[in-house]
Amino acid sequence: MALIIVKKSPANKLSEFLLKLALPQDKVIFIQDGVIFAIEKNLKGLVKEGVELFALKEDFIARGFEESESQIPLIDYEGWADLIERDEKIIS
Amino acid sequence: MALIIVKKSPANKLSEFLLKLALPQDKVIFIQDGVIFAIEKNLKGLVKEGVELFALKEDFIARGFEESESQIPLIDYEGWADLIERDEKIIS
Amino acid sequence: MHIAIQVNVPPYTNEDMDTAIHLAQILVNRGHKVSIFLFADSVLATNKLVKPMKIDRNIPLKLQELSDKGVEVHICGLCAQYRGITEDMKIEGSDFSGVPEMAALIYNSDRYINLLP
Amino acid sequence: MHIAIQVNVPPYTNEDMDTAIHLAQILVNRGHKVSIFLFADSVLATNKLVKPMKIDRNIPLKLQELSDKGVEVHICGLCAQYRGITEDMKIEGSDFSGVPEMAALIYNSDRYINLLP
Amino acid sequence: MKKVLFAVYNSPVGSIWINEALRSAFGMYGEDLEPVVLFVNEAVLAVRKQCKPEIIGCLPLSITFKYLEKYNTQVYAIKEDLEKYSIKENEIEPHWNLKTIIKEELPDFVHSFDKVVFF
Amino acid sequence: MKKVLFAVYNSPVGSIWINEALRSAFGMYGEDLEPVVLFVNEAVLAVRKQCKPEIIGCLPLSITFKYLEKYNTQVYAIKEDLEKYSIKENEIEPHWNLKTIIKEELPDFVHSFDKVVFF
Repeated sequence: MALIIVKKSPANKLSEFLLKLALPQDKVIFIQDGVIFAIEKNLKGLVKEGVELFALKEDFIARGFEESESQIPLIDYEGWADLIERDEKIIS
Repeated sequence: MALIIVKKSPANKLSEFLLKLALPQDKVIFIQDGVIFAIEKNLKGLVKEGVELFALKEDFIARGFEESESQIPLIDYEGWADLIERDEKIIS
Repeated sequence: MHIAIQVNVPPYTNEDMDTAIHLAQILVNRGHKVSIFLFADSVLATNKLVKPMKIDRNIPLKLQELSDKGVEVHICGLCAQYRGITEDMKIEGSDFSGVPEMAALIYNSDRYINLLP
Repeated sequence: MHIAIQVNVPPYTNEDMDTAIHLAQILVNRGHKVSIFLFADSVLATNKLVKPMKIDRNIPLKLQELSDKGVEVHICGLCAQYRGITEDMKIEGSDFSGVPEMAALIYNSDRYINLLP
Repeated sequence: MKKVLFAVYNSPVGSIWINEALRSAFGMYGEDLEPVVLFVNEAVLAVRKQCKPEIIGCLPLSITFKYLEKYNTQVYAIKEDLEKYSIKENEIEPHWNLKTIIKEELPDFVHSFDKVVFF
Repeated sequence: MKKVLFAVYNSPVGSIWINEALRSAFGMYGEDLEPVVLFVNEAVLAVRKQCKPEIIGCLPLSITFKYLEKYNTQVYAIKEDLEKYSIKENEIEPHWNLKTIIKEELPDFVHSFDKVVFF
């Protein structure tokens, strides 16, 4: 199990490359411009089944989005820290 | 008539955005990682008819390509300077 | 836990230093040992001569405050030389090191978080 | 002709300074007046404390040589403050200016070449 | 009088480019120049009232509002990009006094300027 | 012994990242670490014999060859990316001692490392 950090926007090809690395039971956290992924309707289609997706709330809100626009759970820095504590492997 | 400079690789969406700005009789010069466009078989399909395309030879060769791989004329810095002298408007 | 964070891009122009500083604060408050490894253009964040506008945040000062709280701040020395940052410019509590220190952090840390360039 | 070149990204990490310097050399040899406007992280290129490895090019020195040949080197002063570069660090012949100088260059130059970030 | 376009394609939050483009634009009034600002791709996120880089500790966009008003600087955003992020008219911060432009008109629009600077 | 992956996704010419990734990798041997390097996207252009950043005045890739030999560092490139740029086997610089990996195997490959650093 790994935690994958996606910090670049969907416009950057590397982001999708990182999403494809995720295996079932991995977690992905979108931060910075990566949070723009959170409004994509077919976001779950970009990762394998069983991959958990999160977006960093502060970065999402700062970009003018409303919480209701997110297709995935929004977590704060404490939530991100929880994920970091839980998974030993971090890919970014 | 304008000279459009494309310096980012085809992987970057901005490059295609800039190519779409080109009007007939405009010139486009690919420099830096933009030269990777020069090997694209359907490159001319990315711009309007009548747009002239060039790639900076030095940047192309440095990336390991052979001159014969380029679909468009390769020009050196002197050639780029010619283009700069000719067109007043530069978009980049 | 020992958690290391590597940054690679310049402060202000991009937000990675802000992300790293915020994350480090949270992790320190949770009782973790935190190390920040500054690589490539991120070394600019340790230059105490940086003078932001008054309404803007002072990133070197924030790093200094983290260092005062026990966060280790490692600066890639060769990267600093390439950016014209000398030992006397760096904030208190930060250290010039290099790839061997990166290796030590990668080996010893429980978590290694790279913020890719 | 008066040709201005604006750079926005840091030297070494990216190649824009190399491109700008090479282009400026060619244009000067053709008899043009050339001005280089350094904005955002590109101001690092004027720091004479930059110490590259011996086998690498010395970008501030190359800029200095261009300046000796008559190329104007303008540094955005606010950008320099944000990067901790003070007046005494800048190479000879370069000047701290700002957006008013950018405006003057945009207005007066025959060609304005921006290398986008 | 010459016309200058400052086009921004970078995200408004976490990078300096929107603020730097606006600062550059405002500096143009010292010469006989007319600056116009264009938001492209993710840069259009800037126009929403709730877009606040200060939430993550970065410089607010709102520091530019008094100059936008003083100089009456024209700001454009690409219509299709606004739609991509579902940005509705009533969500747009009035200080931008925003005009929209469709992609089809962009080539002629950009060519109507004497100088063009992308950020 | 821990395994570390340095993956590079940036172009080999005009940016520092391939050289920095290799420099980082070579530094790992001071600890009980095994570094592996992976070239992704345009970074694969590095492997051609004729790829020479020194042509445009940048640091040569060849300064890394003696260390690659000394440490026998493993370097991988993504097969599909090599094909995208029509890089043929006989064009590959032998000093890289290059192995290829297909995209389908990447998730398991990347997960086989203890630490992963992208440049």
